[in-house]
Amino acid sequence: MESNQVMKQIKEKYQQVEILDNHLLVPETDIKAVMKELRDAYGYNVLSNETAVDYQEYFEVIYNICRVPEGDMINIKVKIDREKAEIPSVVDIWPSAGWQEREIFDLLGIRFTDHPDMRRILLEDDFEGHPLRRDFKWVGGRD
Amino acid sequence: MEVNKQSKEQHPIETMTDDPVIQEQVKRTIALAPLEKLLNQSRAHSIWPMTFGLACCAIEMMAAGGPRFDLARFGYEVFRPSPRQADVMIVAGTITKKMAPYIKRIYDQMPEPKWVMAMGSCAMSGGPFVDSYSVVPGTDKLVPVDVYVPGCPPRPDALTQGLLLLKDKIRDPKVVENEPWKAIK
Amino acid sequence: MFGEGLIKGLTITWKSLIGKKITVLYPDEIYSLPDRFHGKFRFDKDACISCGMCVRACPNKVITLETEKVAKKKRILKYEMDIKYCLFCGLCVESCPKDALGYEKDFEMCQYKWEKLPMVFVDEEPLPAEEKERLEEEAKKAAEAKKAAQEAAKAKAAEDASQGKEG
Amino acid sequence: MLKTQEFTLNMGPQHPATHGVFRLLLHLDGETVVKAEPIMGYLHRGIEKLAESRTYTQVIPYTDRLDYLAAMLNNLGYVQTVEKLMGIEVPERAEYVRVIVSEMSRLASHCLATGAYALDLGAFTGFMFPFREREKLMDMFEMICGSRMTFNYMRIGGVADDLPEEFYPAIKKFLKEFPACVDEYDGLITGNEIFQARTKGVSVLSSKKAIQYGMSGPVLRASGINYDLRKKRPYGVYDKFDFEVPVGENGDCFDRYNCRVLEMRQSHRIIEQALERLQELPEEEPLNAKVPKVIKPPKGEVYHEIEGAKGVLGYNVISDGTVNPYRVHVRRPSFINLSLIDEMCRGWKVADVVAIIGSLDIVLGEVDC
Amino acid sequence: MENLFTNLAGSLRAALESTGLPAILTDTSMTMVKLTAILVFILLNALWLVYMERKVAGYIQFRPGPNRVGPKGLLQTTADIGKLMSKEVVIPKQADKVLFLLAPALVFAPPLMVFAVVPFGENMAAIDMNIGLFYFLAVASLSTVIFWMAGWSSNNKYSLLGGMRVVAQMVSYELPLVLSILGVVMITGTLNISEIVRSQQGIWFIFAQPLAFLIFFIAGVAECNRAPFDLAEGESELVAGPFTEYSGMGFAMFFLAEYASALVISFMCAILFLGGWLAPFGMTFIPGWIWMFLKVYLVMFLIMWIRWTYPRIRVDQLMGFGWKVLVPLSLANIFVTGLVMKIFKMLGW
Repeated sequence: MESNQVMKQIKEKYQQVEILDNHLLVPETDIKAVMKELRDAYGYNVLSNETAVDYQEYFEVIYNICRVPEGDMINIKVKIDREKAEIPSVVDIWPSAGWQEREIFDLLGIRFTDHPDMRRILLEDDFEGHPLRRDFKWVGGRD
Repeated sequence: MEVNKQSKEQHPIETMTDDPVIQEQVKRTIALAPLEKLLNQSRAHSIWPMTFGLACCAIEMMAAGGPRFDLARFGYEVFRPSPRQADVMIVAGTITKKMAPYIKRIYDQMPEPKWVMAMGSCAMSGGPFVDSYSVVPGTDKLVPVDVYVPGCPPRPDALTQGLLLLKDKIRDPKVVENEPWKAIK
Repeated sequence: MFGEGLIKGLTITWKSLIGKKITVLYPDEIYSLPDRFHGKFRFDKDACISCGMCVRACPNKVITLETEKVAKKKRILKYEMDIKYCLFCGLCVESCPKDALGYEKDFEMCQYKWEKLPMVFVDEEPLPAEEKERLEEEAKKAAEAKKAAQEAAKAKAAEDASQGKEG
Repeated sequence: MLKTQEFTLNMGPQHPATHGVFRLLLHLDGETVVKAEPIMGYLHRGIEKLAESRTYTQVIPYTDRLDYLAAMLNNLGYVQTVEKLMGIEVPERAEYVRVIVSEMSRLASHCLATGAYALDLGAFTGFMFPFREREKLMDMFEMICGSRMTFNYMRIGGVADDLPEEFYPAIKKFLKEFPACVDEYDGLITGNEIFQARTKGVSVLSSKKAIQYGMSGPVLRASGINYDLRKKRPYGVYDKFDFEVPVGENGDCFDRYNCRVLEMRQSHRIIEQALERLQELPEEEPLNAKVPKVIKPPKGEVYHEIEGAKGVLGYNVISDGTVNPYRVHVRRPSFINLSLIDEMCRGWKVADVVAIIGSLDIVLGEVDC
Repeated sequence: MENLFTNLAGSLRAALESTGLPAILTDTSMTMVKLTAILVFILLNALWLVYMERKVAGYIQFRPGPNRVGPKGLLQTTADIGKLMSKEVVIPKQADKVLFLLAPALVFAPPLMVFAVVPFGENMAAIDMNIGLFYFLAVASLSTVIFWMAGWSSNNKYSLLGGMRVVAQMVSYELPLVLSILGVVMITGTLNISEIVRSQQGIWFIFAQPLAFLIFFIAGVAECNRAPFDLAEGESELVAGPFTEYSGMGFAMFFLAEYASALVISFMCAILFLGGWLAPFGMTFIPGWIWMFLKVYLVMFLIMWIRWTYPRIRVDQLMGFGWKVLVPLSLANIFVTGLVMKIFKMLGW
């Protein structure tokens, strides 16, 4: 089943979903439902990559999900408000999201609700601020 | 021999001589008696590096111990994992702020006389990642460094040249003043 | 049989025991470096037109270049490569239009002292003020002389043309 | 009353067997591991933040330093992503050169993985044999691009320089000798009963769990799943080569190790075929694509994956039309392959923890990015 | 040349007696001279073995090994020992000082005590005890306690684990070591080492008892903590085992004691199974003690060759291999030897 047919079917099912140039823009509210359906109904069994981007006014979380061993891939985006920075975690659907979400929290400060172990993973625990935000101030080491 | 932490006031040696090399050696509690000169010969010929690989330079350090650029010819191939038995700490790779306290602690755990070599741009000055938020810009912000080996990563022969420079420095601390020895004329 | 793999391991190490050694005896014999080797930098002061391409191409702002304008001709004051930040990636050498920057077949840059690490190729003082004026006049005189020579040549060319037409 | 107490051992950031600065806090009951808590970030240099203030070409040397054992594959992944973003069509000659150089980099990475694994289990000579091949590969890399490990060889639209003349005899000689060397590794390490006793059946990873936790590369294929991006989603010219994908049966440490050794033989076949095709190409075929001096991709976002040495290596490049990329995210296989270390170490001995970390073949430059 | 040393000793004894000292004094001074000679010989050998190991390791790995310090690298180990002597001795804070400093001092004692009874050639044993073999086994198992002292007293988790592993390993490999020697003792009927060597005149015991030799060799390698059984100081797991915390001369003593105990094992292999100073195929123009020396270095080379070829075995496999494989095999070997001796006695040989 080609990925754009899958996207069309998802669009009929969930109205607020839009299809950008090969991305599926899903609102925050029914992200869990879409993801669960992708995995169960369409057999997308691996969350290959999950990352987030800071667009100054809002955050955008990007999921790249693929089917092993067939190999086709579908990309899903979610826009979330910058201050609240809260999104339900997909760890219970794909366990591989566990560490990637911790890394996103560590570097961008997006909190994933009902994530089993929401702690920093790369930086030390008392590091203040989240580096990959565009408004992160730091002083380089060049003397 | 506990290294005593002098206060800011004048160290007696500074009144006696102003040669920086001698001051530094004395402050590192190494007596320059003739016996030391003899022991320095044996120290120079058996420098045991400590496996302290952080990043890409560690792979080149392993290659230096490998069959092609053999450190064993000089007797330096005994990479001791425990700081107690090591003489030189070759800092090979990027020092991050999370790793800095460990480097200082391991340096303190090494018995005197001990030396430090900064291998690669990252260890010397933070190198390619000097503008990053989590990188310590250089080993000499943490521990006194004896030999700098530039390169990113430096060739294993460059590391061998660094070790030979360290050998000359152990044998005669005054060699620091003039041009370092080079094999390629 | 249980020991079969173990015996095979021993035969392999026996062959390598009496096999050929592949060590490059570094201080006595130097490994022949290939031509594209990224090692010590070579800077050719006259070829450089101090356009600053290399300064912009470097990912880590390693090169500092200072120039001074004397009689409409740029003169390099300071060209310093701070190799303690260098990646040895070769983007600067690639970007130089005049091939003024290159590599030598030499990797031995170890130093004892922190201050001796940066490679300083050119380090001259800016010319004092009166020196600069003197050079300016010379340049102006040379420019007028050249212009005069050009008019003379044009005038001569115009004459030949007119003669050619009458003849 | 005799009471046993749990005992925490710190396989600290500076430890000979952890392939760099990776710390594992082991809660031990005697010798068996009760809980293994990984602590990382000791080599987190913030490459993604640095990439935001560099131009597209200046980011290439930074991708070398992610997985510094197979730097060419990192270059390939990043450069192909930006080409997809700009819609550049790379000519055939550059594609074949890229395939040869990437497969050589995969060989160098697998050589070191095999050697480091033997060293972790105590066979010091088993470490030296693959190093001999790795030195030959590094010599050839030095001929091609001037440095042994951090190549910075690929450019957007092609490669920095064509293959030099003295490279062809060197690669032919290497290709002739390589199969015999891999047989030597098999004889010395794979066939060794002590090595098999130390690795067979240790920390079996079921295929279901491997898929759930997003494993990839030799770790996934050792659990019996035939998933290799060069076959499943071919990129560049990989669909023109015929090679098999070695797949293990029971997903234990031995299979993860053996998959790498078998993959070395397959990479050897790919290089041979690519070299033939490269030399058949007509002379006037251009090396690189036409690329503007200053690279300014249109506004947009691309996520592109290739088969790295450790697993699926993905680059997510977002451009906002300026000269610097707006955001570069790297999907690092070592980081994701490591997420199951806690469950894989439970119930095994301290000596096995070393074997498990070695079999996952992690590189800390890539784990901490 | 054959009995160069015995004549030397004889003339020295004659010189001492001529000075009219009481008999008891000459005897003690004679044994003192013999023991110091042996001590010097063993220490020199330990130094030389370190150099030999690094050269053999180098040659196996396509690299020449130490060759720049002194002529062909011979002074490399002296430089190492010189440097280790001048290193600062670091005593961890909560370490048990007495045990911590006692362990390296004692670690050299058991291997050296064994050499008092080992014959280097035809009646060249310092003290020719008639229960020499029993003495060897008793003393050889002393070093277990010393490693455990080092492991326990340096108050470091890695050394504690290393110490426990050493005790487990040495205790469980003591048994096959003893049982495999029993076969030899049954054939010779005596515990006197020189007698054992003399009774190998006809046939070396390696051919009479091949299985016993194999078990003895494997148990001996495991006894002195050398690969593939070097669990105690397996670098990649336990950093440096019981002597992680030792620096300077403390570490040098452990470093050399390992080679001294390997020397003990190779001497015993040569004596019990390779016919000590008996020349093979009657080539007696080379003196006996040189043959002994060659056999010892052959076994030593075998130990080093094995170290640089095989990976390390795991703790529970080590125990399983020791108890489930070596002990039953050695018991079977004793049973078979008894049976064969019975048959030989019946046939009247």
